[in-house]
Amino acid sequence: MSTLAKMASSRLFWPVVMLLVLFAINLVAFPGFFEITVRDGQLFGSLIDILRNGAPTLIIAVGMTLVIATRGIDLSVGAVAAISGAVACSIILGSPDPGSLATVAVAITVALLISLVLGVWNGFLVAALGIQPIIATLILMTAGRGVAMLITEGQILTVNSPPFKFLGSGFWLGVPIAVIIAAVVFGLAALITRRTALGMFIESVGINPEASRQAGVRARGLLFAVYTFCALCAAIAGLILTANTAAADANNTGLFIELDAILAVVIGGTSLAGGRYSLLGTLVGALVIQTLVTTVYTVGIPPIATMVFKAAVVTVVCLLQSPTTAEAFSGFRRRLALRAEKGVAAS
Amino acid sequence: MTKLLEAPATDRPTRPGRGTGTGGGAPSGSGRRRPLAAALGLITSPKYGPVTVTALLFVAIFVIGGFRYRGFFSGQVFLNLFVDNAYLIVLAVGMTFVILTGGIDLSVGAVVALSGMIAASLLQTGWSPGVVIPLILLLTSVLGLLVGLMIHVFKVQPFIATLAAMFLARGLCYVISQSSISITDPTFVQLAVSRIPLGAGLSITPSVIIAVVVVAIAVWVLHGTRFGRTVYAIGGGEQSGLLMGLPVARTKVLVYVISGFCSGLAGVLFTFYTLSGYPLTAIGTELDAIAAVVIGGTLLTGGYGFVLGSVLGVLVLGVIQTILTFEGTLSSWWTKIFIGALLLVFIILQKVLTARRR
Amino acid sequence: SGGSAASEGPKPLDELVVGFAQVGAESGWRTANTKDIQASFEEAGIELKFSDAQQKQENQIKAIRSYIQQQVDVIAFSPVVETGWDAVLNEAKAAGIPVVLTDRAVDSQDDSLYVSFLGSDFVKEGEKAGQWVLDEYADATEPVKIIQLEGTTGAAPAIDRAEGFADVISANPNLQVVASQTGDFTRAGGKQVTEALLKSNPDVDLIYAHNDDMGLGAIEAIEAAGMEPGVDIKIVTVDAVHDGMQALADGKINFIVECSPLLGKQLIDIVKQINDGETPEKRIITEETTFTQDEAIEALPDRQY
Amino acid sequence: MPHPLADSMESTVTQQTEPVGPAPTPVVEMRGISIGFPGVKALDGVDFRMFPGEVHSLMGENGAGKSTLIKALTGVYGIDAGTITLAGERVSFAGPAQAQAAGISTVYQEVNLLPNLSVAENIMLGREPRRFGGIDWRAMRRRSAELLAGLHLDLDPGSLLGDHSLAVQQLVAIARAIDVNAKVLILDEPTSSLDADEVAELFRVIRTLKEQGVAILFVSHFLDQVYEICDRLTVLRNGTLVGEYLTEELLRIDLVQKMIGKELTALDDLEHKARTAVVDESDAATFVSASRLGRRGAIAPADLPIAVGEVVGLAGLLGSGRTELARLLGGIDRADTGELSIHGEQVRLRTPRQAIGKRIAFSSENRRDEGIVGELTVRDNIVLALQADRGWFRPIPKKKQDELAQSYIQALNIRPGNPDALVRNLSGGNQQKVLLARWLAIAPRLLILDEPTRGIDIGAKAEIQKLVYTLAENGMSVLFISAELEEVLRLSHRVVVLRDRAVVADLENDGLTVDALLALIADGRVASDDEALDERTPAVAVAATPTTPTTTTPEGGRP
Ligand SMILES: Nc1ncnc2c1ncn2[C@@H]1O[C@H](COP(=O)(O)OP(=O)(O)OP(=O)(O)O)[C@@H](O)[C@H]1O
Ligand SMILES: Nc1ncnc2c1ncn2[C@@H]1O[C@H](COP(=O)(O)OP(=O)(O)OP(=O)(O)O)[C@@H](O)[C@H]1O
Ligand SMILES: [Mg+2]
Ligand SMILES: [Mg+2]
Repeated sequence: MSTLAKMASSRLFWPVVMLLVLFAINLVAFPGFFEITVRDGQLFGSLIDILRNGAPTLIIAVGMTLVIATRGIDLSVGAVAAISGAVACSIILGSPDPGSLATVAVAITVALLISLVLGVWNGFLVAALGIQPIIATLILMTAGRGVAMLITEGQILTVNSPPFKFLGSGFWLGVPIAVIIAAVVFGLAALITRRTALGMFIESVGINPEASRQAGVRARGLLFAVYTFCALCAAIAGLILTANTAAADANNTGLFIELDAILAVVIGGTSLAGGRYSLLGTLVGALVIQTLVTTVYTVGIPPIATMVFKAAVVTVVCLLQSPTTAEAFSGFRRRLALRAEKGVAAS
Repeated sequence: MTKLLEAPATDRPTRPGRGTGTGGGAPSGSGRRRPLAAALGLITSPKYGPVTVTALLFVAIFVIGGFRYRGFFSGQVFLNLFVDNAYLIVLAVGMTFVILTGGIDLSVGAVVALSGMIAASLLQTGWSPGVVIPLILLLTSVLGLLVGLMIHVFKVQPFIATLAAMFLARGLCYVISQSSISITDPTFVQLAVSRIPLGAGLSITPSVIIAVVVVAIAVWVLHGTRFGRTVYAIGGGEQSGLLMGLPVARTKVLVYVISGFCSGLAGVLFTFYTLSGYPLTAIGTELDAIAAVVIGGTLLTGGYGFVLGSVLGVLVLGVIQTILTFEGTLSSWWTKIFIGALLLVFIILQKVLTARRR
Repeated sequence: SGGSAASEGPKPLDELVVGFAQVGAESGWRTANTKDIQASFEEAGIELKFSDAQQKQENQIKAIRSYIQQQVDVIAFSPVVETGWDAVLNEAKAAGIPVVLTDRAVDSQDDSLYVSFLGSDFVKEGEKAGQWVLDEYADATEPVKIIQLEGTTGAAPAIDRAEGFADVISANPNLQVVASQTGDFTRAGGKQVTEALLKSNPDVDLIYAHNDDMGLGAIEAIEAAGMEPGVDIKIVTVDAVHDGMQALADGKINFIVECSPLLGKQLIDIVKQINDGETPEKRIITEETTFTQDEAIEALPDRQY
Repeated sequence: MPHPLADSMESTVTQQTEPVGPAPTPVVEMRGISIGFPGVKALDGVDFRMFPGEVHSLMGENGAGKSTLIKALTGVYGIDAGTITLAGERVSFAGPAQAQAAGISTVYQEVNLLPNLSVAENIMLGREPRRFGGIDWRAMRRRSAELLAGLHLDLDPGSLLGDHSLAVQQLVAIARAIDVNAKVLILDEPTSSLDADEVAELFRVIRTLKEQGVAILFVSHFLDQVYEICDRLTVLRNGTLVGEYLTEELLRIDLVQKMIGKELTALDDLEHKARTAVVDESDAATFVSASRLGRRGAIAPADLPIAVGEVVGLAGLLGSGRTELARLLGGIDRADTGELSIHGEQVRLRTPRQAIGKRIAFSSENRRDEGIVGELTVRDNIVLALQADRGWFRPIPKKKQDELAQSYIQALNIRPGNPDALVRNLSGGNQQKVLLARWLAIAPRLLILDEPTRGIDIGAKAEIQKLVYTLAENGMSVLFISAELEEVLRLSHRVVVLRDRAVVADLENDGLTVDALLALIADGRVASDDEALDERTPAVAVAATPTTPTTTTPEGGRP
């Protein structure tokens, strides 16, 4: 009972419950939902799809979690994803040997380096100039997509490069590469922030910037690092998204992904007011969002009702997660217990 | 909990009195200052600085545009900023209330679309505009109320609560109709096409008048009523406001009702503008409204800012758009890059000019 | 200059100014459309004022107003949405500036507001696709399971292509659309939707995608599921962009209905006609065709986009 | 639930005649109040009552539950058990607004006002004068100017509250509270950042209100103030009631004993070791030396050498620039004139981090905004500065962190002693101790303490004073700022006096008296405010005629 109560009081309880409910709905609509088969040495099944398709959102959400923990927000991730995809594809297309590993390595490296520049740019606006994060990153959100389209000239750049495609739809030891990359990014972020003092500094700056400054925390450098990391995450996600269809679509790659990422972070229990963050929560949040998308497809929710369905799920999760609801629940439980006690006394 | 998207430390004047020369040692003795010093003081003051600078920059852009493009520097081009952006002004007014409390409302764009859809579909089935418009305002206010309750009672973060409302409103648009519906109701058409002459060949539309009235009311409410001051109080410190015995709960919910109402009204003005309802309309308009408010000098953390600043913010966005059309040769991507660049130049100038000696 | 061109007789071409308000650059198709128009005007030596509305009707209205103010000779635009143009078009009419619609129509009752509408008929495109399916499965005895990948919910092409298709295939009750889901006109969308739908409907026979890109995404998903696109599952799409044609030539797509973005030449013709004081035809349907695999192999070498 | 102490209390109190005020029934009566937070029982069956026309004090150590009891009364916290009656009527407030409407006016412990609004609004908001349905701004300014004048505060009501120092903000909060026609006025540590003059003003106001029959609850850790103004005391310890007493019948020593539950000796030790030890002030021993260090609009250029092992006190009225000067030394603000040298070597402190690198620690007076990081744990708050100094990639091992936290929790008696508790949930005084621990943890060579004993109970205060004493003995330099002059004198080898944001005197503390200091501080005001000062200084007796300071070194007037 007490462990159950403890679980129920965790911020992650309801999101996890929601995830399970969504799984159950899928299972009803499609009994083979949980089936995972091995086909040509590769894992295959709906759950694997959810993990693979959710990987880009998760990767961005990891970066976003750290940004949000510092009281910031990064709206430019979608544009950065589009730019990195566009850069990589145009390099691969422009090279004489698109299929070679070296070409792809160069393309990926350049794309990631450019994202670092973009991240530093965001960090500069936020940390050095002190512009409010939402506006600072709105600039790159708008202009960045323009830059991506400039690179592709508004066309979809289709590349025929097996090593690049491997990034999006390949498998290693049966596991999709995208999932492995996401796991690595997630693990590294967790390791770096929790095994060093970085996590504490990020939280401290997010909670009370002035007190942190006076305690000697270098908030400025920290903000630079965090925005740069977030842009790097966005670029990695952009590469995966692009490689998934082997085509750079500057218009649509990562469109609205910032909303999904922020939603994942918040469902995971991190407050947009900054401070304490939970990467594990973000993982759950990202899974909830991707499962939601898949559910819409498997259950066959008509496109016109999709948005309403999404609204309902988000609302329900938020309401269940609310401290008010928790209080109401515990009050109810107490009253039940009281009644039970009285019953015992009466008998 | 409710403070969203807080600016970094440098944005928040924690100890503004220190080392600025304003607010100096002898507040009582600060008599007449020289006009230049006064102007400088206005620019660097934490309260009026951003708005003043925004106004100056707006004028500067307008003048530069006038030199660069033929026919730009005219009264009608200026008035068209209001004609074309009346709905955005109303949206920005509602958004200002919300942001002043430290919240945010992402649903406004979708609600604009929704009220357009409701208007178009009801008018199509023969309802009278006299019923339809109040009904829309009522419905969007109720939506705002629900969002407000979700935020206040259930402590859901505004970003998320309004995101859910955005999904809902957009979803309802599709449910009403997937395709666009045109409006042929004579009253609406009349309101859409009629022009109010101001003399000298200048004219405005009824929407502009409505927007101006909304702005005037908002200014009065924010600066002249207890409700308005409580809005600022919540942005300054919700906990403190609560301990001071201010009606925090009611006010916090009400700002979302106001934002809902303004979105509904903006939606109606938008239908005057486009004479149709279309489920995909006004996507991303919430970002325009937020940008306008922030450019107008309101802090996203709440507590500091003015409605008139937000109006200026809308005008700035409008003038950027006007420059784009006058430029007339930009390809799609350069258009985006150009918007971003102008925004950047603007914000950096604003920042540099309001920067206070540290 | 001014809108009085018609009354003053033809102007030399290099004095003509045409304002074009484009929807945006939301797809490769649209970009090809923009490029073609810009190139055609350059070739014809007519000045083109171009504005990009970023998919927003209000921006387009602003652009048209600004063209009226700048007193261009002709205004051309691809409406973001069909409705709501009466006010601004009336202003253009009052200023005496002729308006040409490209690509998409407006639903105004008053058809004197524009001179001509040049563009495809989306419903007809859907019908063409449906007709091919109808013919292909003319003698099917068992139900044929179809998945439809819709365009962006609410977009006119998506609605019309679905409508035309549904109309035609209703002739054969064996043709069943078992799932219809939006893929937002993107490859990634097409891939993800197909991936999920293939899990719950593994025995699907045909996929009808509202554009090539979603079809290309579907191909990826089908291949990943270990099936052969074009054989195990047939694919019909609309647009005929280069990548789509390539896939058709490779046999991964079975049939494409063309929707040509190359409106530049025809638009120039209309502008010239107006300048010469002639009245162009009210409705000009773009010259479009359909492609099978063989036709695609033949056409591919000189495809421009 | 009757409290175990209830009976004994009856005997100590009820038979005594009500000391002041004619009304026989209590205006506030709380019975059996219990409040629990996760992990702590903040109040356990506490009884409390107040009579009209009395000044009542709530006494207890840090974390005893004083603030919680107040918040229970005004509806900020819901109570788990117990009843509250107001003027004979059962009440249960859902929030401070209701309590205020019912006639309870409160100044909470941390200044809870709105920095983004004007002073006038902060005073009047919620009951502003109206005109034509809107706020009557003019009347509002006029009224608040009157109220401020009532506290002898010369302040533009239109100025932003955030532009003023904490002390001024505290006065504004008081002005707000006394404006209401309240039956009950609650002041939770209102004098923590006020100097003697301001306290005198406040007491004058309190006396007036008391005469009007208002019941006043006054919480303070300053025993002198309590004994001066209060009629009765209620003592809490660890969330339980110890008893209710008449002030005049309870000896201070007994009160302290009741509060802490044991006898206090630390303080006496110190008192006897008068500050006579002479510090080596040769150049070699000077740790840090500021020369002509200043900042425009904040503090006039000032000289300030501090020797190794020396405690330098800063004295001055509020707004005299003590904090400003200290901030320059701590690297919080950048100096725009003058130089700073450490061991003779010239340095520039651009950020707090650089100062920390030089082992200079600055503990801010504004603990809520500039000190604690509320959502972090006690442990994280303690190691924060040390960790920041080491850099992020050299994390302090978990075990080391625990040891560190545990040792300071013990040394400073931080309660609750759980290193995983969120600092936000600690009582004000305990938060201050955590802050102190943070700075001690970096083993500073110069420790700048701006109001370190604010809000700290008498026992802890003595501990901190002893700590400062010992640290200095062991070679640490300390810059000590406190509104309490006795404390400054008790600890400092030297006292630097500021006025109008300039250093006006630098005195050797050999036999320096509070009177002499006060005279020096008040110099210039004495002439006009002579009588006022005379009866206004409660904590210390002031000579009617100012003694001229011996070593005045005027550094120019206002910057
Ligand atoms: N919101 C809260 N959550 C958890 N614990 C709390 C909370 N508020 C107070 N406490 C705990 O309740 C106890 C009493 O705190 P309170 O603030 O009433 O002390 P106090 O007597 O006012 O002390 P001080 O003199 O330091 O102000 C403390 O142990 C504190 O940690
Ligand atoms: N009586 C007053 N009237 C107006 N402003 C005041 C007054 N007292 C202080 N201030 C404000 O306080 C600020 C300087 O206070 P500062 O904190 O430096 O002084 P201090 O000597 O440290 O005093 P304390 O810490 O006790 O407030 C200035 O910004 C000034 O505007
Ligand atoms: Mg307290
Ligand atoms: Mg001070």
